[in-house]
Amino acid sequence: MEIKNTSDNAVPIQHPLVLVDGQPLQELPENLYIPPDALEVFLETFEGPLDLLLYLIRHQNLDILDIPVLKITEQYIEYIELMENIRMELAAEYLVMAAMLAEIKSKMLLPRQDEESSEEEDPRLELIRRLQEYERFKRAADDIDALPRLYRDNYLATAELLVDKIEKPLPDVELDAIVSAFQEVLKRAENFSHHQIQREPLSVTERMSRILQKLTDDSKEFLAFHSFFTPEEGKSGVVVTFLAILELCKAGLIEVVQGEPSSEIWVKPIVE
Amino acid sequence: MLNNIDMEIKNIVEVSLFAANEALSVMELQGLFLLEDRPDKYRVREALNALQEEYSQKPIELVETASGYRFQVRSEYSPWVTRLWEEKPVKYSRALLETLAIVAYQQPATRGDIESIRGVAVSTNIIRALEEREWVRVIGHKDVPGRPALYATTKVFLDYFNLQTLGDLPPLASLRYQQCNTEPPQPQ
Amino acid sequence: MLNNIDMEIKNIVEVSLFAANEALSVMELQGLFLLEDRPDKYRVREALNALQEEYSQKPIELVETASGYRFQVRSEYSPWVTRLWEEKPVKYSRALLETLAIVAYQQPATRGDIESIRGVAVSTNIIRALEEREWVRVIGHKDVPGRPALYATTKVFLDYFNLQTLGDLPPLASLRYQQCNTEPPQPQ
Repeated sequence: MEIKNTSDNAVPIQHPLVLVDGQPLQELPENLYIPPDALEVFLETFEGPLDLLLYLIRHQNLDILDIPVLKITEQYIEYIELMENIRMELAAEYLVMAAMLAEIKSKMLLPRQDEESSEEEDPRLELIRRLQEYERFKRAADDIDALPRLYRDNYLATAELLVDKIEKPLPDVELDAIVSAFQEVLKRAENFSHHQIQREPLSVTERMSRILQKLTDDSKEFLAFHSFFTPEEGKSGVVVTFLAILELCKAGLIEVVQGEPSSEIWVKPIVE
Repeated sequence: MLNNIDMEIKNIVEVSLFAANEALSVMELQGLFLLEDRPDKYRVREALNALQEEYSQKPIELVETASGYRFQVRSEYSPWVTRLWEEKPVKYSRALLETLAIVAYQQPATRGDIESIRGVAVSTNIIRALEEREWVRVIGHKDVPGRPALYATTKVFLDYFNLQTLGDLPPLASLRYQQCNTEPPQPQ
Repeated sequence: MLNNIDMEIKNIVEVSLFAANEALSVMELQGLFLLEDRPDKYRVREALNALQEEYSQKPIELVETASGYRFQVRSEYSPWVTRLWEEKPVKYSRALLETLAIVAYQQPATRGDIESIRGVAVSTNIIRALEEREWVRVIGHKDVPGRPALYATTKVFLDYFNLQTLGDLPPLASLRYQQCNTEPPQPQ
């Protein structure tokens, strides 16, 4: 089985160049440490705001434990603004992080009252903890990727077994399992806004008579199977037509024939 | 005795025969090597002979078939190995059941339909397994570019689940879908 | 030296491992024999040890993974074998690997756990891809509002990455944030 690149929160970026209002952006923010050409693949390159922050910190050999928040915040916000300028759709997480950085920055600039300062945590602590935690797993992901893996570093050594067809018992399936599998799938499909599953009150019986009508009206002996389907009706219409054809077959009113596999299927009325 | 280079050729031939899922011809075996150190046929055959000799006392053997060489279990050991498959309870994967369910309820469905509902690519193995079981088959091709196959369930499927028609499939009563109303809601 | 019966056990174990296409556990290997002459675990292990010894000089090896024993090509020969396979080894996205790493090291983990470490929403496709590979599965639900699914890695995951137990995972780097100075920061 193959797994395609599934990072679906990466928004495809269509800008071949960095453009602002149709004009190429001439000046990039000065403190930008990411090469300009990387901007195009910004969202694909980084796994999120933590990843971007880690990059900014590492790229300047800064100590994660003593982040110059002001500097990093400014850089980060410059980035976000740049992305917005070129109308890149930013994941909400990036904006949340920008807000968090701004908050840390303001806290640090605020004059502290002495009695409070002893209890108050360094506002950077939580961010540092998250960055370190993320970095651990980022490394762990690299480690896992480097593990010897089947079909990349290791291959099974197998030998052929020559016997008359082994009778492998076929798995049993309960009808309930199919129903719940479909419900599960539909529940998930609701998350995909582009995919709508509609159930329309279409009657199979009504469709059966329509099909018979069409077959008798038409003087031809055979009608192509696909000619009964109206794509405009959508999936449910197609399903109803299909069910109707199946019902008619079962009732012995029509015959469905096919010359050879994958060839055109024909529907023919059975005249008594 | 084989020298070091020939020994390495023999090892590469050996692992390749064990890793390939089919017989390999001498030419295919030669093709494993980069052009600059590709051994000639004669040396590959020499390696194969050495391996045949080496495995002559073992329960697996290196045999030559029409399409090439492969390792196989000596037939006297087949009865034991066969037991591996006899008792293993098999189960279908969730991916397979979901694919079957989509075909059953949304037929005829293309692979693309299945993928767009499930949100992941449909593996060819799953479609093949369903076709082998004769639960699903291609009933035509969608009239769009690429003419993708349209899958539907079969009579074998209905029989297996004791259904007379697809209409007997349990209704999906517990789930209610919001119809995409394009009209403003009417006051009741 | 093994006696004749033990030799026969070793041969049956050997051919079965070569024919199985997956790792076999000691128990599964015992199951190959009829009840009346089923060897005990120790004799099966003895056969496995003898085989490991026998193949120690060969380009394939008998390895133990989470779900049992299997023969595989020694990794130094992988480059040759790779040429046999038309499909390039799959490269997994960083998002998938990071999600897998969090589940592997923090299991059982909820989606929320994964999201809070990665700082971004976890795509459903990634979880599904991991489930479909059978590397990760739901082992229960956390007893908090919403009862989120708890994910854990599987034996298939361990087998695929040549691990016997989770303890064989490379150690996770330790956190150093405790050392962070607690003095009030200086305004910059």
